[in-house]
Amino acid sequence: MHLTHEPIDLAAFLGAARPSDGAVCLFVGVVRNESEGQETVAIEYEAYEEMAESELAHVAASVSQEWPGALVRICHRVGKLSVGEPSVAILVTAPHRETAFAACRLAIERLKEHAPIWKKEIRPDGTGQWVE
Amino acid sequence: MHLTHEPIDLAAFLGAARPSDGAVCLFVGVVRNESEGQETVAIEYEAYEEMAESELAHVAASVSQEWPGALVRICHRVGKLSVGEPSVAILVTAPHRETAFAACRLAIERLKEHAPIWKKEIRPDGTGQWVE
Amino acid sequence: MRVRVLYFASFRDAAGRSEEDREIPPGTRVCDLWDILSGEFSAFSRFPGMPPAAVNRLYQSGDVPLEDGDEVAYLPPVAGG
Amino acid sequence: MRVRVLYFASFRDAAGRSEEDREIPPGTRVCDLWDILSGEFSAFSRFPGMPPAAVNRLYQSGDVPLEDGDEVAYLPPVAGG
Repeated sequence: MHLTHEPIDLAAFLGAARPSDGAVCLFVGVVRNESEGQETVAIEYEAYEEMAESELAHVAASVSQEWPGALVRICHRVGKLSVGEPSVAILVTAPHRETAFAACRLAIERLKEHAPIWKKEIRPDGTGQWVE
Repeated sequence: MHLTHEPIDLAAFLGAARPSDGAVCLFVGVVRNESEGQETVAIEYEAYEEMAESELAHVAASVSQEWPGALVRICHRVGKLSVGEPSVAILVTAPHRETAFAACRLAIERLKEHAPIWKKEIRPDGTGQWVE
Repeated sequence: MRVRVLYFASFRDAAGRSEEDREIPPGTRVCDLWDILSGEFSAFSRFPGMPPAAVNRLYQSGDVPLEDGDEVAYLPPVAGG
Repeated sequence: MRVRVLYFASFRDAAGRSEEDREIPPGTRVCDLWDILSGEFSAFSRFPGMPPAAVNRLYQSGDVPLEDGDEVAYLPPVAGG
Protein backbone atom coordinates (compact mmCIF):
# COMPACT_ATOMS: atom_id res chain seq x y z
CA MET A 1 0.00 0.00 0.00
CA HIS A 2 2.08 2.84 -1.13
CA LEU A 3 3.07 5.58 -3.47
CA THR A 4 6.15 5.03 -5.50
CA HIS A 5 8.38 7.26 -7.59
CA GLU A 6 9.75 4.19 -9.37
CA PRO A 7 8.03 2.23 -12.16
CA ILE A 8 5.50 -0.27 -10.80
CA ASP A 9 6.83 -3.81 -11.16
CA LEU A 10 3.65 -5.76 -11.85
CA ALA A 11 5.34 -9.15 -11.67
CA ALA A 12 6.66 -8.36 -8.21
CA PHE A 13 3.31 -6.86 -7.20
CA LEU A 14 1.52 -10.13 -8.05
CA GLY A 15 2.44 -11.85 -4.80
CA ALA A 16 1.39 -15.26 -3.66
CA ALA A 17 -2.26 -15.80 -2.74
CA ARG A 18 -3.26 -17.30 0.59
CA PRO A 19 -4.00 -21.07 0.51
CA SER A 20 -7.71 -20.35 1.01
CA ASP A 21 -7.80 -17.91 -1.94
CA GLY A 22 -9.26 -19.16 -5.19
CA ALA A 23 -9.37 -15.85 -7.05
CA VAL A 24 -7.05 -13.00 -7.87
CA CYS A 25 -8.15 -9.81 -9.59
CA LEU A 26 -5.55 -7.28 -10.67
CA PHE A 27 -6.47 -3.89 -12.07
CA VAL A 28 -3.84 -1.75 -13.72
CA GLY A 29 -4.35 1.82 -14.87
CA VAL A 30 -2.12 2.71 -17.79
CA VAL A 31 -1.20 6.06 -19.38
CA ARG A 32 -3.17 6.42 -22.63
CA ASN A 33 -2.07 8.26 -25.76
CA GLU A 34 -5.19 10.39 -25.84
CA SER A 35 -7.77 11.94 -23.57
CA GLU A 36 -11.13 13.23 -24.78
CA GLY A 37 -9.79 13.49 -28.29
CA GLN A 38 -6.56 15.26 -27.38
CA GLU A 39 -3.22 13.57 -27.91
CA THR A 40 -1.22 12.89 -24.76
CA VAL A 41 2.49 12.06 -24.72
CA ALA A 42 2.96 11.77 -20.96
CA ILE A 43 1.22 12.36 -17.64
CA GLU A 44 2.68 13.97 -14.55
CA TYR A 45 1.18 12.57 -11.37
CA GLU A 46 1.46 14.63 -8.23
CA ALA A 47 0.30 13.64 -4.76
CA TYR A 48 -0.10 15.08 -1.30
CA GLU A 49 2.13 12.20 -0.43
CA GLU A 50 1.72 11.72 3.30
CA MET A 51 -2.05 12.07 3.06
CA ALA A 52 -2.30 9.91 -0.06
CA GLU A 53 -0.46 7.08 1.71
CA SER A 54 -2.98 7.10 4.53
CA GLU A 55 -5.94 7.48 2.14
CA LEU A 56 -4.78 4.48 0.10
CA ALA A 57 -4.49 2.45 3.30
CA HIS A 58 -7.97 3.62 4.27
CA VAL A 59 -9.40 2.63 0.87
CA ALA A 60 -7.89 -0.85 1.19
CA ALA A 61 -9.15 -1.28 4.75
CA SER A 62 -12.66 -0.05 3.96
CA VAL A 63 -12.96 -2.32 0.91
CA SER A 64 -11.76 -5.34 2.91
CA GLN A 65 -14.39 -4.55 5.51
CA GLU A 66 -17.18 -4.38 2.95
CA TRP A 67 -16.01 -7.54 1.16
CA PRO A 68 -14.98 -9.95 3.92
CA GLY A 69 -12.26 -12.29 2.77
CA ALA A 70 -10.77 -9.80 0.32
CA LEU A 71 -7.12 -8.91 0.78
CA VAL A 72 -6.43 -5.60 -0.98
CA ARG A 73 -3.11 -4.12 -2.03
CA ILE A 74 -2.72 -0.78 -3.80
CA CYS A 75 0.27 0.85 -5.44
CA HIS A 76 0.17 4.29 -7.12
CA ARG A 77 2.96 5.88 -9.08
CA VAL A 78 3.89 9.56 -8.92
CA GLY A 79 6.13 11.55 -11.26
CA LYS A 80 6.23 11.78 -15.03
CA LEU A 81 4.96 8.68 -16.87
CA SER A 82 5.12 7.84 -20.56
CA VAL A 83 2.29 6.31 -22.57
CA GLY A 84 1.90 2.63 -21.65
CA GLU A 85 3.33 2.93 -18.15
CA PRO A 86 1.19 1.72 -15.23
CA SER A 87 0.00 4.55 -12.99
CA VAL A 88 -1.88 2.42 -10.49
CA ALA A 89 -2.16 -1.26 -9.61
CA ILE A 90 -4.75 -2.82 -7.35
CA LEU A 91 -4.49 -6.47 -6.38
CA VAL A 92 -7.26 -8.34 -4.62
CA THR A 93 -7.09 -11.95 -3.54
CA ALA A 94 -10.19 -13.64 -2.17
CA PRO A 95 -11.71 -17.07 -1.69
CA HIS A 96 -14.12 -16.53 -4.61
CA ARG A 97 -14.17 -14.49 -7.80
CA GLU A 98 -17.32 -12.48 -7.04
CA THR A 99 -15.54 -10.94 -4.07
CA ALA A 100 -12.26 -10.43 -5.94
CA PHE A 101 -13.90 -8.58 -8.84
CA ALA A 102 -16.24 -6.49 -6.71
CA ALA A 103 -13.57 -5.49 -4.21
CA CYS A 104 -11.08 -4.58 -6.94
CA ARG A 105 -13.65 -2.45 -8.72
CA LEU A 106 -14.71 -0.74 -5.50
CA ALA A 107 -11.10 0.00 -4.59
CA ILE A 108 -10.31 1.82 -7.84
CA GLU A 109 -13.56 3.84 -7.60
CA ARG A 110 -12.81 4.84 -3.99
CA LEU A 111 -9.23 5.71 -4.88
CA LYS A 112 -10.34 7.95 -7.72
CA GLU A 113 -12.81 9.67 -5.43
CA HIS A 114 -10.66 10.17 -2.35
CA ALA A 115 -6.92 9.88 -2.93
CA PRO A 116 -5.27 13.34 -3.03
CA ILE A 117 -3.53 12.71 -6.34
CA TRP A 118 -3.58 14.91 -9.42
CA LYS A 119 -2.53 14.50 -12.99
CA LYS A 120 -1.34 16.87 -15.67
CA GLU A 121 -1.61 15.65 -19.24
CA ILE A 122 1.33 16.64 -21.41
CA ARG A 123 0.54 17.46 -25.04
CA PRO A 124 2.89 16.95 -27.99
CA ASP A 125 3.83 20.66 -27.91
CA GLY A 126 5.04 20.29 -24.33
CA THR A 127 2.18 22.18 -22.69
CA GLY A 128 0.40 20.61 -19.77
CA GLN A 129 -3.19 20.56 -18.58
CA TRP A 130 -4.42 19.59 -15.13
CA VAL A 131 -7.29 17.12 -15.25
CA GLU A 132 -10.02 18.50 -13.00
CA MET B 1 -5.49 -18.25 -26.16
CA HIS B 2 -4.49 -21.69 -25.21
CA LEU B 3 -4.32 -24.64 -22.95
CA THR B 4 -1.01 -25.36 -21.36
CA HIS B 5 0.46 -28.32 -19.53
CA GLU B 6 3.13 -26.05 -18.05
CA PRO B 7 2.69 -23.65 -15.11
CA ILE B 8 1.13 -20.35 -16.19
CA ASP B 9 3.76 -17.60 -16.12
CA LEU B 10 1.68 -14.60 -15.06
CA ALA B 11 4.49 -12.10 -15.56
CA ALA B 12 4.91 -13.24 -19.15
CA PHE B 13 1.14 -13.32 -19.65
CA LEU B 14 0.87 -9.65 -18.66
CA GLY B 15 1.90 -8.31 -22.06
CA ALA B 16 2.09 -4.72 -23.11
CA ALA B 17 -1.15 -2.78 -23.54
CA ARG B 18 -1.95 -0.92 -26.76
CA PRO B 19 -1.19 2.84 -26.65
CA SER B 20 -4.92 3.59 -26.62
CA ASP B 21 -5.54 1.29 -23.63
CA GLY B 22 -5.97 2.90 -20.24
CA ALA B 23 -7.05 -0.16 -18.30
CA VAL B 24 -5.90 -3.71 -17.73
CA CYS B 25 -7.89 -6.29 -15.79
CA LEU B 26 -6.32 -9.65 -15.00
CA PHE B 27 -8.27 -12.48 -13.40
CA VAL B 28 -6.45 -15.49 -12.07
CA GLY B 29 -8.11 -18.63 -10.74
CA VAL B 30 -6.01 -20.39 -8.14
CA VAL B 31 -6.23 -23.86 -6.59
CA ARG B 32 -7.71 -23.52 -3.10
CA ASN B 33 -6.98 -25.72 -0.10
CA GLU B 34 -10.63 -26.51 0.47
CA SER B 35 -13.89 -26.91 -1.38
CA GLU B 36 -17.26 -26.87 0.33
CA GLY B 37 -15.67 -27.71 3.63
CA GLN B 38 -13.52 -30.55 2.34
CA GLU B 39 -9.75 -30.27 2.35
CA THR B 40 -8.09 -30.32 -1.06
CA VAL B 41 -4.39 -30.95 -1.62
CA ALA B 42 -4.37 -30.76 -5.43
CA ILE B 43 -6.63 -30.55 -8.45
CA GLU B 44 -6.34 -32.52 -11.67
CA TYR B 45 -7.61 -30.58 -14.65
CA GLU B 46 -8.60 -32.50 -17.74
CA ALA B 47 -9.75 -31.07 -21.05
CA TYR B 48 -11.14 -32.15 -24.38
CA GLU B 49 -8.12 -30.31 -25.63
CA GLU B 50 -8.82 -29.61 -29.30
CA MET B 51 -12.36 -28.52 -28.52
CA ALA B 52 -11.33 -26.51 -25.46
CA GLU B 53 -8.83 -24.55 -27.56
CA SER B 54 -11.53 -23.52 -29.98
CA GLU B 55 -14.06 -22.82 -27.22
CA LEU B 56 -11.56 -20.53 -25.43
CA ALA B 57 -10.97 -18.68 -28.70
CA HIS B 58 -14.73 -18.41 -29.14
CA VAL B 59 -15.19 -17.04 -25.62
CA ALA B 60 -12.54 -14.39 -26.24
CA ALA B 61 -14.02 -13.41 -29.60
CA SER B 62 -17.59 -13.23 -28.32
CA VAL B 63 -16.57 -11.11 -25.32
CA SER B 64 -14.60 -8.71 -27.54
CA GLN B 65 -17.66 -8.39 -29.74
CA GLU B 66 -19.93 -7.54 -26.82
CA TRP B 67 -17.41 -5.12 -25.31
CA PRO B 68 -15.92 -3.22 -28.23
CA GLY B 69 -12.39 -2.10 -27.53
CA ALA B 70 -11.65 -5.04 -25.24
CA LEU B 71 -8.72 -7.23 -26.17
CA VAL B 72 -9.09 -10.60 -24.43
CA ARG B 73 -6.48 -13.28 -23.81
CA ILE B 74 -7.14 -16.55 -22.02
CA CYS B 75 -4.82 -19.25 -20.75
CA HIS B 76 -5.98 -22.43 -18.98
CA ARG B 77 -3.78 -25.01 -17.36
CA VAL B 78 -4.36 -28.76 -17.54
CA GLY B 79 -2.74 -31.50 -15.48
CA LYS B 80 -2.20 -31.86 -11.74
CA LEU B 81 -1.93 -28.56 -9.85
CA SER B 82 -0.95 -27.94 -6.25
CA VAL B 83 -2.69 -25.50 -3.91
CA GLY B 84 -1.77 -21.93 -4.85
CA GLU B 85 -1.07 -22.66 -8.52
CA PRO B 86 -2.95 -20.66 -11.16
CA SER B 87 -5.43 -22.77 -13.13
CA VAL B 88 -6.68 -20.01 -15.42
CA ALA B 89 -5.65 -16.48 -16.35
CA ILE B 90 -7.75 -13.98 -18.29
CA LEU B 91 -6.25 -10.69 -19.37
CA VAL B 92 -8.31 -7.85 -20.79
CA THR B 93 -6.92 -4.55 -21.98
CA ALA B 94 -9.31 -1.78 -22.96
CA PRO B 95 -9.46 1.99 -23.31
CA HIS B 96 -11.48 2.32 -20.08
CA ARG B 97 -11.85 0.38 -16.86
CA GLU B 98 -15.61 -0.26 -17.13
CA THR B 99 -14.96 -2.29 -20.27
CA ALA B 100 -11.92 -4.06 -18.85
CA PHE B 101 -13.72 -5.22 -15.69
CA ALA B 102 -16.94 -6.21 -17.44
CA ALA B 103 -15.23 -8.09 -20.26
CA CYS B 104 -12.92 -9.95 -17.86
CA ARG B 105 -15.85 -10.99 -15.69
CA LEU B 106 -17.90 -12.06 -18.68
CA ALA B 107 -15.00 -14.10 -20.06
CA ILE B 108 -14.54 -16.17 -16.90
CA GLU B 109 -18.30 -16.80 -16.62
CA ARG B 110 -18.49 -17.91 -20.26
CA LEU B 111 -15.42 -20.09 -19.87
CA LYS B 112 -16.90 -21.83 -16.83
CA GLU B 113 -20.13 -22.42 -18.71
CA HIS B 114 -18.78 -23.63 -22.05
CA ALA B 115 -15.17 -24.80 -21.97
CA PRO B 116 -14.96 -28.63 -22.01
CA ILE B 117 -12.68 -28.79 -18.99
CA TRP B 118 -13.15 -30.89 -15.87
CA LYS B 119 -11.52 -31.01 -12.48
CA LYS B 120 -10.96 -33.70 -9.93
CA GLU B 121 -10.26 -32.57 -6.40
CA ILE B 122 -7.64 -34.65 -4.63
CA ARG B 123 -8.19 -35.22 -0.89
CA PRO B 124 -5.44 -35.68 1.70
CA ASP B 125 -6.00 -39.48 1.61
CA GLY B 126 -5.24 -39.51 -2.12
CA THR B 127 -8.79 -40.15 -3.30
CA GLY B 128 -10.23 -37.94 -6.00
CA GLN B 129 -13.65 -36.50 -6.69
CA TRP B 130 -14.90 -35.04 -9.96
CA VAL B 131 -16.56 -31.67 -9.53
CA GLU B 132 -19.88 -31.81 -11.36
CA MET C 1 -21.13 -46.55 -40.47
CA ARG C 2 -18.52 -45.89 -37.87
CA VAL C 3 -17.98 -43.02 -35.42
CA ARG C 4 -15.34 -42.32 -32.84
CA VAL C 5 -16.63 -41.78 -29.30
CA LEU C 6 -14.59 -39.92 -26.68
CA TYR C 7 -15.12 -40.17 -22.92
CA PHE C 8 -13.91 -37.58 -20.44
CA ALA C 9 -13.67 -37.22 -16.66
CA SER C 10 -16.44 -39.10 -14.82
CA PHE C 11 -17.74 -40.53 -18.12
CA ARG C 12 -14.32 -42.01 -18.80
CA ASP C 13 -14.33 -43.55 -15.33
CA ALA C 14 -17.86 -44.92 -15.90
CA ALA C 15 -17.10 -46.31 -19.37
CA GLY C 16 -13.72 -47.65 -18.41
CA ARG C 17 -12.20 -46.24 -21.58
CA SER C 18 -11.24 -42.88 -23.01
CA GLU C 19 -12.25 -43.56 -26.60
CA GLU C 20 -13.55 -46.22 -28.94
CA ASP C 21 -14.96 -46.71 -32.42
CA ARG C 22 -18.64 -47.61 -32.68
CA GLU C 23 -20.61 -49.13 -35.54
CA ILE C 24 -24.00 -47.42 -35.77
CA PRO C 25 -26.85 -47.61 -38.29
CA PRO C 26 -27.12 -44.79 -40.82
CA GLY C 27 -29.48 -42.08 -39.57
CA THR C 28 -28.46 -42.47 -35.96
CA ARG C 29 -28.78 -39.12 -34.26
CA VAL C 30 -26.69 -37.72 -31.42
CA CYS C 31 -29.46 -38.51 -28.94
CA ASP C 32 -29.86 -42.04 -30.26
CA LEU C 33 -26.22 -42.85 -29.65
CA TRP C 34 -26.56 -41.48 -26.14
CA ASP C 35 -29.46 -43.85 -25.52
CA ILE C 36 -27.30 -46.75 -26.68
CA LEU C 37 -24.40 -45.76 -24.46
CA SER C 38 -26.49 -45.06 -21.37
CA GLY C 39 -28.13 -48.46 -21.76
CA GLU C 40 -24.68 -49.97 -21.71
CA PHE C 41 -22.99 -47.92 -18.98
CA SER C 42 -25.37 -47.83 -16.04
CA ALA C 43 -23.57 -44.86 -14.43
CA PHE C 44 -24.63 -42.69 -17.38
CA SER C 45 -28.29 -43.08 -16.48
CA ARG C 46 -27.85 -40.89 -13.40
CA PHE C 47 -28.09 -38.00 -15.88
CA PRO C 48 -31.67 -36.97 -16.58
CA GLY C 49 -31.75 -36.64 -20.36
CA MET C 50 -28.78 -36.23 -22.64
CA PRO C 51 -25.80 -34.18 -21.45
CA PRO C 52 -24.27 -31.55 -23.74
CA ALA C 53 -22.74 -33.23 -26.77
CA ALA C 54 -20.04 -32.27 -29.25
CA VAL C 55 -19.68 -33.53 -32.80
CA ASN C 56 -16.34 -32.86 -34.40
CA ARG C 57 -15.51 -30.52 -31.50
CA LEU C 58 -18.57 -28.33 -31.78
CA TYR C 59 -21.58 -28.34 -29.49
CA GLN C 60 -24.54 -29.94 -31.27
CA SER C 61 -28.13 -30.70 -30.31
CA GLY C 62 -29.48 -34.22 -29.93
CA ASP C 63 -31.42 -34.29 -33.19
CA VAL C 64 -28.36 -33.88 -35.39
CA PRO C 65 -27.75 -37.02 -37.48
CA LEU C 66 -24.30 -38.52 -37.20
CA GLU C 67 -22.13 -39.19 -40.23
CA ASP C 68 -19.48 -41.74 -40.93
CA GLY C 69 -16.18 -40.71 -39.40
CA ASP C 70 -17.64 -38.24 -36.91
CA GLU C 71 -15.92 -37.65 -33.59
CA VAL C 72 -18.58 -37.61 -30.86
CA ALA C 73 -18.28 -36.70 -27.20
CA TYR C 74 -20.89 -36.45 -24.44
CA LEU C 75 -19.72 -33.99 -21.84
CA PRO C 76 -20.22 -34.39 -18.10
CA PRO C 77 -20.87 -31.07 -16.32
CA VAL C 78 -17.88 -28.84 -17.04
CA ALA C 79 -15.83 -27.31 -14.24
CA GLY C 80 -13.12 -25.21 -15.83
CA GLY C 81 -11.70 -22.06 -14.28
CA MET D 1 -1.58 31.69 15.68
CA ARG D 2 0.21 30.15 12.76
CA VAL D 3 -0.73 27.38 10.34
CA ARG D 4 1.07 25.79 7.43
CA VAL D 5 -0.79 25.92 4.11
CA LEU D 6 0.00 23.50 1.28
CA TYR D 7 -0.90 24.04 -2.39
CA PHE D 8 -1.11 21.26 -4.95
CA ALA D 9 -1.55 20.94 -8.72
CA SER D 10 -3.62 23.80 -10.21
CA PHE D 11 -3.82 25.51 -6.79
CA ARG D 12 -0.03 25.55 -6.62
CA ASP D 13 0.07 27.10 -10.09
CA ALA D 14 -2.56 29.66 -9.07
CA ALA D 15 -0.87 30.57 -5.79
CA GLY D 16 2.61 30.55 -7.24
CA ARG D 17 3.89 28.57 -4.26
CA SER D 18 3.69 25.06 -2.88
CA GLU D 19 3.51 25.97 0.79
CA GLU D 20 3.65 28.84 3.23
CA ASP D 21 3.05 29.72 6.87
CA ARG D 22 0.06 31.95 7.60
CA GLU D 23 -0.77 34.00 10.68
CA ILE D 24 -4.50 33.73 11.41
CA PRO D 25 -6.68 34.88 14.30
CA PRO D 26 -7.68 32.29 16.92
CA GLY D 27 -11.04 30.77 16.08
CA THR D 28 -10.44 30.84 12.33
CA ARG D 29 -12.27 27.92 10.77
CA VAL D 30 -11.26 25.91 7.71
CA CYS D 31 -13.83 27.76 5.59
CA ASP D 32 -12.68 31.16 6.89
CA LEU D 33 -9.12 30.53 5.76
CA TRP D 34 -10.43 29.49 2.35
CA ASP D 35 -12.28 32.82 2.08
CA ILE D 36 -9.05 34.65 2.88
CA LEU D 37 -7.06 32.68 0.29
CA SER D 38 -9.65 32.92 -2.47
CA GLY D 39 -9.81 36.68 -1.93
CA GLU D 40 -6.09 36.75 -2.49
CA PHE D 41 -5.69 34.30 -5.39
CA SER D 42 -8.30 35.20 -7.95
CA ALA D 43 -8.00 31.82 -9.74
CA PHE D 44 -9.40 30.13 -6.60
CA SER D 45 -12.73 31.92 -6.99
CA ARG D 46 -13.58 29.83 -10.03
CA PHE D 47 -14.56 27.16 -7.51
CA PRO D 48 -18.12 27.55 -6.30
CA GLY D 49 -17.82 27.17 -2.54
CA MET D 50 -14.94 25.59 -0.67
CA PRO D 51 -13.15 22.60 -2.20
CA PRO D 52 -12.44 19.52 -0.09
CA ALA D 53 -9.99 20.41 2.66
CA ALA D 54 -7.55 18.42 4.76
CA VAL D 55 -6.28 19.35 8.21
CA ASN D 56 -3.25 17.40 9.34
CA ARG D 57 -3.77 15.02 6.40
CA LEU D 58 -7.37 14.13 7.16
CA TYR D 59 -10.44 15.36 5.30
CA GLN D 60 -12.30 17.92 7.44
CA SER D 61 -15.40 20.00 6.96
CA GLY D 62 -15.36 23.77 6.70
CA ASP D 63 -16.67 24.50 10.19
CA VAL D 64 -13.72 22.88 11.96
CA PRO D 65 -11.68 25.49 13.86
CA LEU D 66 -7.98 25.56 13.07
CA GLU D 67 -5.36 25.26 15.75
CA ASP D 68 -1.85 26.60 16.05
CA GLY D 69 0.58 24.42 14.08
CA ASP D 70 -2.05 22.78 11.87
CA GLU D 71 -1.14 21.69 8.35
CA VAL D 72 -3.97 22.76 6.03
CA ALA D 73 -4.53 21.92 2.37
CA TYR D 74 -7.39 22.75 0.02
CA LEU D 75 -7.61 20.12 -2.67
CA PRO D 76 -8.41 20.78 -6.32
CA PRO D 77 -10.52 18.01 -7.93
CA VAL D 78 -8.53 14.82 -7.55
CA ALA D 79 -7.63 12.68 -10.56
CA GLY D 80 -5.72 9.65 -9.32
CA GLY D 81 -5.85 6.28 -10.96
